[in-house]
Amino acid sequence: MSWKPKIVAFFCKWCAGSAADLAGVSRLQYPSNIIPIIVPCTGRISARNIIEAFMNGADGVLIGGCHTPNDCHYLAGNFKAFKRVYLLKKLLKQVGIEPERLRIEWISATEAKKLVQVTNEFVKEIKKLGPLHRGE
Amino acid sequence: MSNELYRKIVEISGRNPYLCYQCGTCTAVCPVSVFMDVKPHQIIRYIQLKRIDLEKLKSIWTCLACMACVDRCPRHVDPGIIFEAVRNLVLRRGEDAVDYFKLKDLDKVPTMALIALSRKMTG
Amino acid sequence: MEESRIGVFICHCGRNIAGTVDIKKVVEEVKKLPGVVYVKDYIYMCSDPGQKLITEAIKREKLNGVVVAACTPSLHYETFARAVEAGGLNRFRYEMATIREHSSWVHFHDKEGATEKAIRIIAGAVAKVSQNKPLEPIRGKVTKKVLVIGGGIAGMTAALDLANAGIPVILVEKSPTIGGKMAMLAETFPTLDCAQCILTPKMAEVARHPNIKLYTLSEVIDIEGFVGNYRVRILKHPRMVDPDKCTVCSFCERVCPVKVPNEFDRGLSMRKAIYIPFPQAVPSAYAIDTEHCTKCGLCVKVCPVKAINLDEKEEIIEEEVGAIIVATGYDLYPGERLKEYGYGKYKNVIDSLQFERLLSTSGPTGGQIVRLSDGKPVKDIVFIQCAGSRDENHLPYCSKICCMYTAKHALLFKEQVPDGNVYIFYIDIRAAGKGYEEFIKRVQEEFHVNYIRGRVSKIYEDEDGKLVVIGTDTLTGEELTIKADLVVLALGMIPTLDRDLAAKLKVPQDEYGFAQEVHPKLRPVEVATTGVFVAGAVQGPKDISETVTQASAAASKALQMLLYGEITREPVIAEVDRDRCNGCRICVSICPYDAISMVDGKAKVNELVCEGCGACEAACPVDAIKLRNYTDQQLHTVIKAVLSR
Amino acid sequence: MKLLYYPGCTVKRNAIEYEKSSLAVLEKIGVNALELDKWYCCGALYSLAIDDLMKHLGAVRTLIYAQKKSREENTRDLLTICPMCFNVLKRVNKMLREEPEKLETISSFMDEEEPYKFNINVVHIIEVLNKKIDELKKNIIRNTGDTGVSVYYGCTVLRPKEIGIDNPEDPSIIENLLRKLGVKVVDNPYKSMCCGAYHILDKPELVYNNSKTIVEEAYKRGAKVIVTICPLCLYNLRKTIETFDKKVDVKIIYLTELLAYMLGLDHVLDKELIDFFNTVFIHDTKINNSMRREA
Repeated sequence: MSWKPKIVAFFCKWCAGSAADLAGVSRLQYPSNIIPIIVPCTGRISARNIIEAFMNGADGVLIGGCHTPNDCHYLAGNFKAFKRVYLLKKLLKQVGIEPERLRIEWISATEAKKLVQVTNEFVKEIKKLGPLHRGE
Repeated sequence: MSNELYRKIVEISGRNPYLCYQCGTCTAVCPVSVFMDVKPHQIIRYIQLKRIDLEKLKSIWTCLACMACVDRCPRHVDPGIIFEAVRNLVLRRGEDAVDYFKLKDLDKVPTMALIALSRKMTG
Repeated sequence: MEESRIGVFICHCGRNIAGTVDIKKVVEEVKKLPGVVYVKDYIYMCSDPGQKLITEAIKREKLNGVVVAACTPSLHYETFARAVEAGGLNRFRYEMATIREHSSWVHFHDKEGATEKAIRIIAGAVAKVSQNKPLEPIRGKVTKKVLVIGGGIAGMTAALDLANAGIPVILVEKSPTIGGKMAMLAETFPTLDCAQCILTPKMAEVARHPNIKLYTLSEVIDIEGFVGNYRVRILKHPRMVDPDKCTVCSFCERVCPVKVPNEFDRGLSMRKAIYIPFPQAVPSAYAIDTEHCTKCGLCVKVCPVKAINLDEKEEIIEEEVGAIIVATGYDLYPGERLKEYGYGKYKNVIDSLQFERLLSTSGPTGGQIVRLSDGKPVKDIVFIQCAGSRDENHLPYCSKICCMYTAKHALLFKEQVPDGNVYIFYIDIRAAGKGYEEFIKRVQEEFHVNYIRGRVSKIYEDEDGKLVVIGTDTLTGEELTIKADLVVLALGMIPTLDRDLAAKLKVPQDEYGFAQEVHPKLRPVEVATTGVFVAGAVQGPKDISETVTQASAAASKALQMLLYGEITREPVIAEVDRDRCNGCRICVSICPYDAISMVDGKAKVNELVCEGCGACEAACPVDAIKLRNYTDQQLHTVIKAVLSR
Repeated sequence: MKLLYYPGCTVKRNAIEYEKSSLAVLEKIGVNALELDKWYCCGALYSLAIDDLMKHLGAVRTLIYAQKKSREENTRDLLTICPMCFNVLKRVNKMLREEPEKLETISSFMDEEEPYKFNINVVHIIEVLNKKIDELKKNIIRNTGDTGVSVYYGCTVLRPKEIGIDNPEDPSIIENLLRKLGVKVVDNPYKSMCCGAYHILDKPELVYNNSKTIVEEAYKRGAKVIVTICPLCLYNLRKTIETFDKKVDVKIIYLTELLAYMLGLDHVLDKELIDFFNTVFIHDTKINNSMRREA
């Protein structure tokens, strides 16, 4: 059996989360490896949440939020998430996890196609990187 | 054919002719538009329609790239830059737009004129 | 915490879910999840019998948590929440697992993967609900009073609507009179009503309304509090003339030695340092321009009613209000930035509001259209539309009203100068509105106005003092030179919303500075901060009728909130574990709503202000602040649950 | 004040008087212009095609050479007097800064040169004169009385606006400078309209048409002198006057020639030109003396 990566997707409920709903309504198809966890805002996602995901078996973490600058329902949660991801990527590199395993994207509620495209790309990328070795 | 020309124009200029709403600012500010049979905004229109007949768009050679239209274009279509792309299309086929034997007062005119003209008309 | 007794209800959604997801397998796997005591699948869970399944199971199985695995919560969250409540369970002890939109519909070529994913999604929901706390909606009191900022036609309309409904209104206006830009206009399109004639009765009504408290020469300097309970501080600049005593006898004005350009005439006339902007001003009283007054005291001496006090100081007033309406209006784009048109360089190049003043019978020329350079009559006039609008170098947007007012200008000019020549340079004529197209048609048909589809490249003055307008007619492709006596620029609209004030009100601004509404179609007068509403051109370019419509809408939204008497809010907000909080204030700085304050060295969340984004929890270094039902602990259980197996 | 100086072809061949007067004026006001001992053709016209990087090579090489010099001489400003050179060098410099990946491609065509580190700042003599206005004022010994002087900018120091030294629609930097020096300036609405430039070679009638408007507008408003900062503009305007049926009494000169005259730097001016200046500018010695006293 070929290896299937596990990917956690934190989607904000206003933009990327709605896009995921729309992808469903439009019957767009994408790989089933991505498991969505819906949060109120990408600004809610802490560095620890992301690390927990990697620690618990995720091979990749995707964050989907609202477009900058003005789309965030909570004014600037997307900027906060962006900054955290930016810093966390540096940290991941230091501890030997490829920073490409973490990705943040702005996907508006109408951009179901973008969600699918990003998902496809990301799954491909993670497949290329292979399973995340967690010191077993 | 026209589609291919259109694609090249966009590629060389980096501008989007579809943004043009035909306001005519380029023609109004062009210092040499009176010497053009097809006016700057009309050239952009032909390109927008993908009806690109290089023979018909000859007035691009009258354009001096003075940048007046580029500075004022309200949609950043920047006709002056698109014209350069059209000129390049012709030049890259190896066709020159100047006959050096017909130039006047070559000995008296400042050198910069000859260099500039060569740059525009022979690539 | 009591032991979890979670029931999971799996919907087939006909074949929508069951056609792809192996329901039998899901049921089996879900049964194994920790805390799950009951699993039931059904063909249509949202149907009456389906809902009954949930209600009855809660009672029968003594469930303390429910997961409905079906479609997206935006569709049926409320449906199942009611079923859960009917079973006697708090709705926050229920979650939906979206296995249709997020699994069966998007993976129907991968039945195995879809089934697997559905199980993971349900596992996540089960993990979350097992730690969800039951919550009750938060209720708060409302102060039945509204602050309206801006006394133009938008602010006045909103204030009157509210006042007539019995709500007290504080109306704050920064200039000495209300009336706004509309007071400067001559006639208004498309009906050609005289602006003053329809405006001044409204101004008088505002002035005498018992429910409206008017503060002119005032500005809002500080806003504290939250929806329903705002405390505002208003800075009242000294008027130095007691409006109750002033009889507008004008003695003071006659003796005042200081002359400055009159802003009401947009600099086309001069006024004194003691002045009344226009005769019908409200309040009907003089005011002293403190910036220019030399305090010579001549006016004090001549005032027959002793209304002038040059020692009057500014004053700070505090008011409590429940809602705020922002109606600060617009300004014209600075014409000086359009160097090509010579605005500011040549006297006879003017803007559209200056032309309104020339047309107005109360204006600097008594309604006579003349050349400003020498007072000679105007025979040839050029109007330039989109002066600054629809231009990436200036204002990328359409200012919306210029097409109409330019047509009106042309008509009013032709009425005064029937043998005059009018040229209008335009790009497109936008006349969408009741009676608008007909108006344009009339201007063309009856008044023979020359509409020129094209642009102007430059304008300069020749030796005879005529303006040389050089442009192009795009339809003929020909160059055009017109000698004109007057050129009127239809300058675009820019919002007047001070960044400081916007920040204090937490009104988001779009890239141009206009107030950003929550939704352009469905919630056009609300902004992200609950309890703050916008009206008029501050939200986007608008004509008078639209402004009035929006002002009434804003008033009715405010009224809705105030008349209900209390506000209810979602309880999914942040809360602080005071034992853990070390008072670092990171959450205070990160909160976009200023909902967190420090009380006794520890963070405290204002329940009525918090919108529940959770940014504070993500930032808290000691895990002291939590977003209810989205705590880190919960998220980590969810992460583990969706990744296990 | 020390500057690196890039002359360009025309200044060395057809506009020697422009260079002479410019350098003399700069020297007088304490600006040391160090001519690069190695420079390349700027290309005269900036290529607008985004894929045509080769055409920027000469300009890039010049910038790199200036960068070397800038370390020795401890100045980063590269002075130009020819507006076309200014235009090309400044635009290439800006393009490299904004799109460093293009510099990479261009660099692959060059083996010898050191990498360009965006160290150079391209300036035009007008900007330098404007900065040194007080020095100019101090050194003036002749004024120009009531004689109208009109300015013709041409386009290349103004456009595109991102690199221009003033607003291209209504520039005033040179007029303001002259006004501060007591010159009676005559406005010309066509002061930034293109004269026709290189079309003098292949479409002279176009140049005559545009230049005629420029000259006539200035003349109508009472200008006796039109100052320019471009050898080609100067040539075109002069050539156009020759085609007039009716002689117009207006002379086209370089701005720096006028300044040299006002500063008394007669050794860099032709005798003929000095004679012309002496006749056209009727001096008021009183003002002259008082200005000298002030200085």
